[in-house]
Amino acid sequence: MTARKEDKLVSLQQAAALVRDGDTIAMQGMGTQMSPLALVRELIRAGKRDLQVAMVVGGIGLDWMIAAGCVRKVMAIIINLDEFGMANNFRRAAEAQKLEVEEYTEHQILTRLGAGAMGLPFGVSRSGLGSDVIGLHPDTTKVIECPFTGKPVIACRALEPDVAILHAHRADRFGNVQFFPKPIWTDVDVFPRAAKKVIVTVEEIVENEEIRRTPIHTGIPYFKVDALVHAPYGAHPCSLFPKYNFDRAVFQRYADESRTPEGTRAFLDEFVYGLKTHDQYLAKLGGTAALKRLESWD
Amino acid sequence: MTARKEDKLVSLQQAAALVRDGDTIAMQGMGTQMSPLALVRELIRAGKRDLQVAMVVGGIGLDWMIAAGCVRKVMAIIINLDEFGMANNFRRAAEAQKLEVEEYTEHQILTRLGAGAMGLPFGVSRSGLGSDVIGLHPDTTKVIECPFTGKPVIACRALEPDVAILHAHRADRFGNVQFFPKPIWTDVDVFPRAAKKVIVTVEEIVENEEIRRTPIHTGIPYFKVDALVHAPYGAHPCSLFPKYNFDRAVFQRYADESRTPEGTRAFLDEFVYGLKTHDQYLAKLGGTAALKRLESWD
Amino acid sequence: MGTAKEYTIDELMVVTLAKAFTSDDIILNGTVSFIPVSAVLLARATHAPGLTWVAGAVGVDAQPGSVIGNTLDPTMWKGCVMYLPQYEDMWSYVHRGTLETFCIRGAQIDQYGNINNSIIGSDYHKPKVRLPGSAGMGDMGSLDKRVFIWSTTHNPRTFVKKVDFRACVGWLDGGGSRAKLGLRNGPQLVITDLCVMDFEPTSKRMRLVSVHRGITPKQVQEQTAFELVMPASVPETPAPDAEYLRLLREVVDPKAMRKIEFRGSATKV
Amino acid sequence: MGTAKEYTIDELMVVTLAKAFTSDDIILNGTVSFIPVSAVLLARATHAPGLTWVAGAVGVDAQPGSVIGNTLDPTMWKGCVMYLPQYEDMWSYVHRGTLETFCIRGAQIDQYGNINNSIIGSDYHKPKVRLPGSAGMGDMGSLDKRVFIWSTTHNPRTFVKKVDFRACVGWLDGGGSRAKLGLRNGPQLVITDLCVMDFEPTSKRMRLVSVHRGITPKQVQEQTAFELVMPASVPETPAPDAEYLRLLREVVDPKAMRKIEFRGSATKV
Repeated sequence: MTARKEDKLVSLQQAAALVRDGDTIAMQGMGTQMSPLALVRELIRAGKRDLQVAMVVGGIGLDWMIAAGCVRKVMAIIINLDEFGMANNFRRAAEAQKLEVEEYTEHQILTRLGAGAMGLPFGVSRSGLGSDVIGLHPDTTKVIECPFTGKPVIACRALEPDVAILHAHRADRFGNVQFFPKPIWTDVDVFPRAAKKVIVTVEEIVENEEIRRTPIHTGIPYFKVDALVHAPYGAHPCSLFPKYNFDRAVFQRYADESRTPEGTRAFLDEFVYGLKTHDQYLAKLGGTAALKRLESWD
Repeated sequence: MTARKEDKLVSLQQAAALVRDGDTIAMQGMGTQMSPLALVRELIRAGKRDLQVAMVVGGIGLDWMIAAGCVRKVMAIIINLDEFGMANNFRRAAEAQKLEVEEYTEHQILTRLGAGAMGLPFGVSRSGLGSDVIGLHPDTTKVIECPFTGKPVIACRALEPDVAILHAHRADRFGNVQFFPKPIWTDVDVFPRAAKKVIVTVEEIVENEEIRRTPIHTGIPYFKVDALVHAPYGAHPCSLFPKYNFDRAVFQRYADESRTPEGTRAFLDEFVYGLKTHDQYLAKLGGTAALKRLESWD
Repeated sequence: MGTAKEYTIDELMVVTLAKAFTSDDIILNGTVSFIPVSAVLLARATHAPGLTWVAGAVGVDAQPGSVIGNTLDPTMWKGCVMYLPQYEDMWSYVHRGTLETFCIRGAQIDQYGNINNSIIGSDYHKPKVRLPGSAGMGDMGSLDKRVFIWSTTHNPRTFVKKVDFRACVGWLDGGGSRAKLGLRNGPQLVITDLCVMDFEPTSKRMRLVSVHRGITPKQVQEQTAFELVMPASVPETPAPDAEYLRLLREVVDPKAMRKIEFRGSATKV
Repeated sequence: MGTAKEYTIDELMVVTLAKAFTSDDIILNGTVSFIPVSAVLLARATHAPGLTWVAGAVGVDAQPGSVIGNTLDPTMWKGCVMYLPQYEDMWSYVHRGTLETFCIRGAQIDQYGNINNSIIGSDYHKPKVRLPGSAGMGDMGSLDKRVFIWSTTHNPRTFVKKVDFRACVGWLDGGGSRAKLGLRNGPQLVITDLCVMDFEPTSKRMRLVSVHRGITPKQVQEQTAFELVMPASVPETPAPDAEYLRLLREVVDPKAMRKIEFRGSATKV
């Protein structure tokens, strides 16, 4: 989809409505960093089903979505809570065979998305040669020979997600999205280019003039953004470097409570289902003033 | 080559000595922009021979090198002087069959260099399908079928140049190279990653601490840089946005004089052979104070 | 809005091209493209304020005010919202079809809109004339672009029956040959110093649409080495609106950089 | 420099790994890698000042002072000279072999240094235990890295004869099988809570190098499900130098974040 230069600012609810049951979603995130979790909570409340989620590193948001029954398939390289341990709902769902797990090496899934971004039917990688990851999904990764040297490489089939969802530092209303620093992580770099629709939540909405004063920080141009949501601390409990760190207390609590399905349910009731809006979520955490405690990085 | 964290600052002469006759050089440059022309002048004075030059857009520096007899083969998508017209020495050499011209589409040559940078034997593109560019060099570009969809794509064989030569805004002595703004052009982005050796000339040498204060601007890490040269106005007569514009007068003079081999020779005698060092070159132009006139962009 | 009585061919070409652009277009430009860039700035200042222009394929939605230096020049990025990194971002948006509109000129253009700017002669490796090279047109022809062709040298040497080297893929051999290769879009319009042409929808042969003031269809055919599809009646190219002309002359290209394009043209501007 | 009398296994592991690094190494680290990151900082503070570390695969030559948060965390990029863009820059330096050293742990490690962190069970699609996934190890195993393996759970469940799923390619089936596939380098050293091991050069089977204080070769073999190559005499792992220990405790990892790695370990630290 190509988006015109017009006001893209919508509510979290309106943005979530762009995601349809069965969609393939490319979702930004690392273990504890930069993930559009305000939007994830809204997708859960909206009761999305049968989503196919492509990530590099799946974390707390994906584990919530799996627990809430939103997800049919995950494509990722690892799913865990980083130093807080296992993603227990992912583990349980996979072991119960209620979740399809399409495991890739990092460069394989990036090559799939990169080919999608480039409008090419496939891309090539050497990553994973000789491993059992090759052969897991022959319809998307296949060993072929270089037509010049005969060397084996892995053809990775293009992946064009229906929607990319991201959280960023700031944007103007047209959807010129800025990052500080500018795209380092692959998800911020490749996901929006690969996806058909792009939804971005941001900490701050700024004037177009401010963007034109600082084009060096713009990572996604407005013509690639379909919907924009103002969601301060929208990555919480994940971090948004350099603005705020991840919330160790919430992570630890989820790591503990998610050991059982019941504990997970109680957590989701309290932090997701029990709150109708992102404002209520922030209020529950003591408001943005209280969240300033997360600004320390030591 | 992997370079250690040590002082890389050398003279123009020492840097030129890293380029050997017969080498494949990836050379930064556009019609009128950002090209390591101080180094090019030194390579000409040093009498390099049989070079194979890979560029995206070849311009004035390449035309000098061809006129001086340094070049056996060019790989590029276009070679001209932008609004100043033809690159006459390129034209004459090609018409006299004294120069091998390996013409690519832009995405093909980038895919060749990108595969080289990635350590992959080839990459794929769709650019040029149906054109006569396909078939010009079957040993480096070949139509193959996507193993998943059967769609035709162009396999582009990896190109790993022996040396990349670039001009940049500033660096510390270890070779952490910064650009303002950070790499936009493909040559600055891909060439140093694809090449075995990297030589960078810069406007300014700064302290390592200054680089650590501003990592957002660093485009090439020290471990990829083999030699660094301090050469203010080192891109002249090309521009180095945003520091200085191209020198319209010198471009026009070269465009006029290069209409004949004799005119070219006179130009090279005056601007290249007749000056032993970059300092002499700057002095000839009236010194850096006089060159401040190029700081206007209107 | 009245139409102008006095105008030059360069002005007519810019205004005619500008009118072909809409607010839905996303246009990037290459080197020595003064006519397209002037047309983009003019369209944006008039009927197509939402048009997206990526200046020199880098400066997204740039606002340089007027045509300042050369068209690939960083000066033209002024006021942009983003510096588009070329290797990944620009090329993905080009490959993927997001950046869909591109303007091309060349040394040879054939009846199906295939273009050559590489060599003149029968053997690529022994060229009679070595031209600068295909540059971006070699990409854009195969990458599903809506291509607008302009030429300031409408004569039989430029408008040839068959290009000596097919650097830029137009409608290939006409008919369904382009679609058969899986390529979308293709050449839309040809604006020259003599006339405006498009492509007959079935055969994809070049077709005369209108002739510039003082030029006859017969003259156009004489200056074209292949047979044009010739409608029963060919109107005169509409004269530029007075306000478009004023904006072009006073705001968009006050230095008349566009006239650089007429080097080597028989048409004096 | 004297050696320390009092030290814990986590300290011994960090110092031993640090001593394996040199100023020529370019090391990038992944998630939950407190022992390797401590070892990198320690090596750089002592015998290998020129060592290049790319913190969390982003922060080139970062200088965070000490292990602050988790090892993929932006806090660790502090004082770096460059934020390495992942998609193109990091992966090209990894694919190309410029970033050549990587440290890996996993749920299962076999006698040839192949590693599994994906599933336990005989059918990938019906796992008995679903593990987090292969993450970077799936790449690094095939991309010519010098791999250093660490484990804080040296027992027969971790050190298995054959991994249930070969996520990370080590020496494959031993002998020349890795080289035959065209892969350079491979696993170098295995540092566990019981011992240090390397790989016998011809067979590529895991070989005992030294045992930690109080551990016997027999105990190591009992905790290993495959037969180790056992030299005639196996020395004790050298005790850490006092200065290394001091730097580790006071400067590099004063919060002892490295102990997080011992969750689930039989070795108490």
